[in-house]
Amino acid sequence: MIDFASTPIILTMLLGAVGVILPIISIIRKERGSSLYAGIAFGALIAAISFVAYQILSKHIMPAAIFSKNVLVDDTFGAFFAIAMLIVSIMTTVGSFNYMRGKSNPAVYYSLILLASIGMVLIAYSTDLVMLFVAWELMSIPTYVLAGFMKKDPSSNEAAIKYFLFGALSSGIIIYGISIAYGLTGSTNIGDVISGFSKLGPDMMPLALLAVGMFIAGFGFKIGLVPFHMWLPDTYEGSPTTIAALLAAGTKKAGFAAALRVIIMGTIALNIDWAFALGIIAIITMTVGNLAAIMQKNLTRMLAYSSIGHAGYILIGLSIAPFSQIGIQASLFHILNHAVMKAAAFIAAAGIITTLAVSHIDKIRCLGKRMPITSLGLTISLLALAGVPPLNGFWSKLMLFGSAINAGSVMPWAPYLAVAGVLNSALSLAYYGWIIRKMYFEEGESDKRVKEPKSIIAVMIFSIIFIVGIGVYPDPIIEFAKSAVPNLSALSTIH
Amino acid sequence: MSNGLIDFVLVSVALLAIGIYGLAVKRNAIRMLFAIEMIVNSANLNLVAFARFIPNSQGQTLALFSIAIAAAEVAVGLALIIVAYRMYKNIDIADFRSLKG
Amino acid sequence: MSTAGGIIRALNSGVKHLAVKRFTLRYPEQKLKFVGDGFQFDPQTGVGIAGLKGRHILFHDKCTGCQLCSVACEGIAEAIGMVKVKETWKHNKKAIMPQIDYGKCVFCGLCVDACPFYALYMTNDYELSSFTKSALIYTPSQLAVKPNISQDVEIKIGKRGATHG
Amino acid sequence: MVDSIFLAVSVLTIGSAIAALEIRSLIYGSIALMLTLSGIAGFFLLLDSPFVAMFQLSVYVGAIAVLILFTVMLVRRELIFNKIEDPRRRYAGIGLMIIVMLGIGTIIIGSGLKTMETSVTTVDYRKIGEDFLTYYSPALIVMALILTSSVIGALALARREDVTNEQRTD
Amino acid sequence: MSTIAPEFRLSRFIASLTDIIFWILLIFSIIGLPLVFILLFYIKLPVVNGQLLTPYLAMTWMADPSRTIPIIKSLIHTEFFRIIAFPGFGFAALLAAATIFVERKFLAKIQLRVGPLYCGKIEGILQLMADGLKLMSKEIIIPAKADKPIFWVAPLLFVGTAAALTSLIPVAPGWVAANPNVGLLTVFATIGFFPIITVLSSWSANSKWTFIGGIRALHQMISFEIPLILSLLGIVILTGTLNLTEIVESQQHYWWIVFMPIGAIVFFITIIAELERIPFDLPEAESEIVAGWLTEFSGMMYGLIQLGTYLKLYAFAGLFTVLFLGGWNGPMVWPPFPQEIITNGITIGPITAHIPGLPLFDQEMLNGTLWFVIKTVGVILVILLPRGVFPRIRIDMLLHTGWYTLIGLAFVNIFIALGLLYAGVLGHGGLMQ
Amino acid sequence: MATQLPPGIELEKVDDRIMTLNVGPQHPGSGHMRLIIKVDGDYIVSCDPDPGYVHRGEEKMAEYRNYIQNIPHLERPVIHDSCNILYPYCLAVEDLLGIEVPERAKYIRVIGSELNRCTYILYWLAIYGIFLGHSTMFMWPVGDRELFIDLLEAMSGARVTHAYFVPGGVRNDLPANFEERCLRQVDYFEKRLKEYEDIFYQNPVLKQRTEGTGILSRMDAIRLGTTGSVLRASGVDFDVRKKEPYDVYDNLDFETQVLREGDSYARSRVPYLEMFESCRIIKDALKKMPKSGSVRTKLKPNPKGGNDEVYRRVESGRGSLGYHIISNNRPEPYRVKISVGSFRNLICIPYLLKGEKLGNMPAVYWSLNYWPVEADR
Repeated sequence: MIDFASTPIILTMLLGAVGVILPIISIIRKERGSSLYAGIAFGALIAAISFVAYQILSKHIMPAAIFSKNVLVDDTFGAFFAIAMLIVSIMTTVGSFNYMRGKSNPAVYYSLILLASIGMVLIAYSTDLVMLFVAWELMSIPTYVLAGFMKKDPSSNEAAIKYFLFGALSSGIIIYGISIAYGLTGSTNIGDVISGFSKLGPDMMPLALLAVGMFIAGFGFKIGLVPFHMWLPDTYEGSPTTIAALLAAGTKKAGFAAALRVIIMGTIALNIDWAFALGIIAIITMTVGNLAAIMQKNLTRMLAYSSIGHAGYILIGLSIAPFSQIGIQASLFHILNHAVMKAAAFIAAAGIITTLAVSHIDKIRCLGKRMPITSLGLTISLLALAGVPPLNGFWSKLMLFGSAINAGSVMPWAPYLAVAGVLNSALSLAYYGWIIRKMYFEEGESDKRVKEPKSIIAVMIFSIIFIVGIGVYPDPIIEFAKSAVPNLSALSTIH
Repeated sequence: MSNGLIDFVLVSVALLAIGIYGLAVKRNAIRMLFAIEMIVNSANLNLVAFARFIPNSQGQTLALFSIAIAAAEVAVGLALIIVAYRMYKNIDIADFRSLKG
Repeated sequence: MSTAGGIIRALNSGVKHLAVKRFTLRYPEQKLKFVGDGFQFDPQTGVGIAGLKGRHILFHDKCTGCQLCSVACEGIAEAIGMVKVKETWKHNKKAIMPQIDYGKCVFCGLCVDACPFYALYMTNDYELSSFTKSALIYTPSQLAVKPNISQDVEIKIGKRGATHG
Repeated sequence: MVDSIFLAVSVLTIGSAIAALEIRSLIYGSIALMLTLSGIAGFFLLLDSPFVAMFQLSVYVGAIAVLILFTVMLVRRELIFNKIEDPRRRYAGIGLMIIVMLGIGTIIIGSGLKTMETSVTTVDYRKIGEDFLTYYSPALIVMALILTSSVIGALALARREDVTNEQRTD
Repeated sequence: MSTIAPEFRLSRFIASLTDIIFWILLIFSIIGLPLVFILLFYIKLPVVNGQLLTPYLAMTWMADPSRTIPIIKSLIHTEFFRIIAFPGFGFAALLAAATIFVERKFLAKIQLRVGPLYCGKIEGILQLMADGLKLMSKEIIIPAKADKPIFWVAPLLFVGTAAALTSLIPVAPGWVAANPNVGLLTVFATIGFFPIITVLSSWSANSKWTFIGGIRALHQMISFEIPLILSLLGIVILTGTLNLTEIVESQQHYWWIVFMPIGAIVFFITIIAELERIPFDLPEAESEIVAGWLTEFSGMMYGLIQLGTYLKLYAFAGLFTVLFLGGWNGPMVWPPFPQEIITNGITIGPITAHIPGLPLFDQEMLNGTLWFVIKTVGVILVILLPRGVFPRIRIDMLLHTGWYTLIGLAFVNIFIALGLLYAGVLGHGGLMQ
Repeated sequence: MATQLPPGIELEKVDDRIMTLNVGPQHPGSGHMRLIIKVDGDYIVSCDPDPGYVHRGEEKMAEYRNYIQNIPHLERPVIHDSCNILYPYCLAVEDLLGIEVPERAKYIRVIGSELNRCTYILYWLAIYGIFLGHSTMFMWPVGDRELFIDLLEAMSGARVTHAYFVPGGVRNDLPANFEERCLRQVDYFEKRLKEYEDIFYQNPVLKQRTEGTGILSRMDAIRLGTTGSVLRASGVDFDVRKKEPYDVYDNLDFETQVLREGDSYARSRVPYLEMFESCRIIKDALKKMPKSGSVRTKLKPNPKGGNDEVYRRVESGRGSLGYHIISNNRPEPYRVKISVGSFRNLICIPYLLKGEKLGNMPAVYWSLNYWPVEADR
């Protein structure tokens, strides 16, 4: 039996209760305005994140564990992701204050954000395939609805249908993989599955590989790895822009959490040379994402391709994981950084779209004068995404590429990952800089200042402080990421 | 019982393949939903077959979860399809052309 | 709670009626009793005598062939035609008498009102169905027959409801 | 006896699965999908898991099939005939299907699954309930949240806001 | 003379009869008799007890109870008999037929009418047969643009599903056509088929009235399935089993209606709604939508639907009896079979017939069946009563009832059951072991 | 190629949500008319009544028949309220021809009219019951109607088409011991009527179903020109028997039943309450009636009207019913115009049904006390 006082259960109870109560309030009070629901959701998320922070600071939780006898484990790995996901959810919620004004069903919107964030948090905490799958679905199903939430907008609906079809396919593939893993080992607990995998005879090995391949494919859909990425730009462009922030910064990172829990451990147990394949995928993913991003004229679409590219960067850390502890640490750090950066960028885009109703890059000329704070936030986050030195993106990229070069002693091809990453970063600076140039250095039709939404300003200020602050003083986060890395060398001694 | 485990697993693989075929070929949103249902069902069949032959109850439990989740997924998917139909008067996703890419 | 009370009251009312006598008239076995021998008319006072407006009866010894009934019917149903009869009467020189088509007759009884000689009355006979339309045309000789009918059931009102019996 | 039943059920399942995708009328396609799902339930019965079989029937046939039929009937009658798809994509799809079938099939046939022993003991459905309430209890809570989110999400999506029910004039 | 009713002449009738008899005799003697002889020549007649089994001997055996009763007894205990005749279809159809007659007379009594009167001399007891004959002889009309395969199959599927539902009802100890371990879940799964059949048949007829009726039926069945399932969860919690026979056995001392009257009321209202009976007969509301989803059915297809409806009525009433009223449990009122007949045989005048294999049914089974039938008929009568008392309700009232009132009450019932369990009133050490 | 439409004609915009239902003429819930109903889901978007299926030209036919021969014809439109539809005709013709009606005949006419009002309302109530799916409420009124039909048959000799009222009185005197029989049956009927309360009018299911549906406000009822029970259910105290008393109604003791809600329930309850008043009138009239005397003024054969026109109206089962007769020195009337309550209540149907649920259609439609045959004449 699980301890009902553990962090994930308390988070589930808190956010779930608020998420269920919100629509009921809307039925009873018949209130059309959205601020009440946004306030409640914001309060719940703040309570949740402060609870997690309290647990971490008071050192009540155990260090990163690989598996437990329960479906959930209360460890630092989960807490790290919980912090990241909850930050993204809070940014989305605050960013939606303005976006949702006057739209229908605000209570359902915020309730679904809360439920989806429970799913994202629980994925990181789960140590059982059933729990992982169920949490995966709790993350997916609300986001299907959220992506299609603008019912009058054809593009939102199209985005949602594509997202739904690929998401449902990915969950189908995942459950097929789970079924094979269960069939081979007779258990659904990840620890039992791994130890069962390591005891398999050679005749069962192809099946185990099939299962791991299905996991990679299934999670890869959500992460946006290259052969499975075709739905992603459409969905990010079409869905409400705040929701695109949630998808890009939240669900994608939850996919990485699931991948870290399942794929890496599973493949280590199988003791196969899978790292090269992941490295290839990483290079292709980042190259495709960045090359496609250059050609985009639409701000959100460009950010979507950029997030594909960043999936490639994060994958570098995963591909060198078994030989370098620092690789996973760097991946975790970049996951947190990228979550904040991308969420900030998308919410800035949402602010631009709601106030000026433009998303084409040519239309945002002279934005620096019209919306100074939003464009400052967008600039900072874009520079951080590109990895410009004093910002947080620089440190995490540095750690990623550095670990790749470090791993060159074991894997001779690993430094090429770093080379590809640096080249791609340079490439990305081109289109990020293009946007910055449009905003600040080109003459537009008007340079009259427009009133910026307060909620967007709040998010921007928070993200500027976060990005610059971590860029200046990254040590505590790096320490935290270090403590969240599971001890993989202990794992490889199973067999 | 005279059927081996492998028979059931082979049927499940056939269903999986048919589902993938449907997803690859069909562009009608409801048909694609059918194909996804087939994939999920093939996984369920696998789970129950393994649970019968291992034997323990976890496979059946997971199958129950999977069935219920599929119901939730279908509800959301059909709602999206109905909204799409109201907008486009069509449910062929090849005809959804508001996003270029 | 008033809803539940109302539902119980309604159910109680339904169940209570299981004990009430059935009102249905079992028609072919039972036949309703009527007032008098049928509708008649007194041309002297100009007032009719109450009774059922059923099939007519024609008194051949009183009919003069004056066609007043036929004229009265002309604007209403055109059911009455005057036909030759073989028998000869002193007061009926033309030897014509009414023949009534019950496929057309509406049983208003205005022909009875029109007859000044007490020759045409109505009777309690109302079972006139036939397989053919031609069988519904009653010749003067058929109209002269006094119907033989037994009608004996009345509405009886008792403690447990009204019945026919 | 069991073999013939197995054969019949698998022919029904796979045949109706193909029919569900290929038959022209979408209504008949849904009926064929229903048959596929019922065939899966039949497999579950063959596997001595009546609880899952009945659950499959009540959820898939009692709820999902009704939803699908309802949706198919809501979209207009002329549209239930789908367009003939591009033959090239069709051949590619058939090729993909054959690759998947042969690839996974050879892996499975080559693996040790065929030596897996048949055990006479079956799992009682009470064990499933025990599992639900002990080991998987957090998953059950999350499951409840999933169903809630799908219900409120589907309602928010499918409800029409342009038609109000208060059309009265006075 | 008129052509509609030709005159009857006895002489012509007798002439035609003799004509037919002559031809039958001629054909039989020319073709039939040689065939019989050829067959008898080639077939090897079996030898039983040292005697050649000639047709004559076989016929004498058929009249000998000491030989036929064991055969009948072995037949009774086959699966075939159970499914077709006793606890299965035949029994259910018989009770359903009786229900139709009772309903008509009962309703007529409330409405101060007479009801069926002429057919079958005694209060119109054969009216149902006459109606069935009429339906069978009527033409089946299929709308021109109907979807014919579905339109044809839907009534058959409806009857089949209803019959499947009846086969799950345990009638007496050990007497049930199908006894799955997860019986209650099977009941839910079977009920789930009705909405699909309804909506498919309504769609296939290609008529607006049937479609509106079918959609209404769909709404009604789907929204009442949830309280139906929830109202029975209390029993499942308290008994810890899904098997219907075990649920009946758990009620030897107390019926569940004593502890869970709210659940019983909710279940009762939901079965009225699932059966589409007044006041929940919106799918067939004749003043609004002609006859709802039955509009286009005619002839024997309509008859099949009616048969299915009444089988469903029996099945739900039986379910209510099994779940809440203790099923076959009741004091022993059936007289025991006299022992002398088994040992000494029956003495009729000078002849004493020794009949092995008696009695055909044991006393418990007959007593159980008696109590089951009495309770079920009582439930059916209570189901029929609202038809005479209430008007039809509206769709929004129906959905409000289903989603708010009944689901809320069902949850109250579940909490009552849990409370009884944790308070120790029931379960281990409580009133029932 | 789309065909060119003539100018001014537009095709209706196709919306697949809107479904057009033809309720009638071959529909169990329509009567002899058609309601073209457009529904959006279960809500009625528009309702277009299409009467005229049973138009017989009674008004034109009346111009070719003399004043007596018109009697069996003019009662045809409402055969189950045939005394009341003849009543204003007789009053008008009496005015035209200058005929005095004997006192006893006036009382007999009032009794006949009230008995017939009860049969009409019972018939209407029976159909209202079966429209709402309450089959007992169909059987009981139809059975109890038999009491009045028997009384009317004893009076006039016919069960439905009485042809009993004539200009100058009634056609025949009451039969012997009619008073006693009538009192007995009316008393029993009043007892039966009280039974209707429990099973129908106080039934919570019926109340929920009809209360608040199809509300016709007081001003709307007056503005739309409704009459009869529809008007009285909306809170307007108007009854021809009280406001313009004819024959002996001013001598009799009765009240007008008025309800204020104006919904279907009130509209269905006003006729029910009026049946009690009818019973009261019958009993009072039987008491006050002269025990003997002439019942019919003898007319000349083929009477001719002067150059005159007359309008008289009475309160029928469906509201005020008036005859406007013009004569020009001939045995036949020059023009007969019948103003009926049904046709005046018909205008409410599109007004009340718009936005209503389809399930309320029968409840609202039949509560309007509309008889298609009378409206078509």
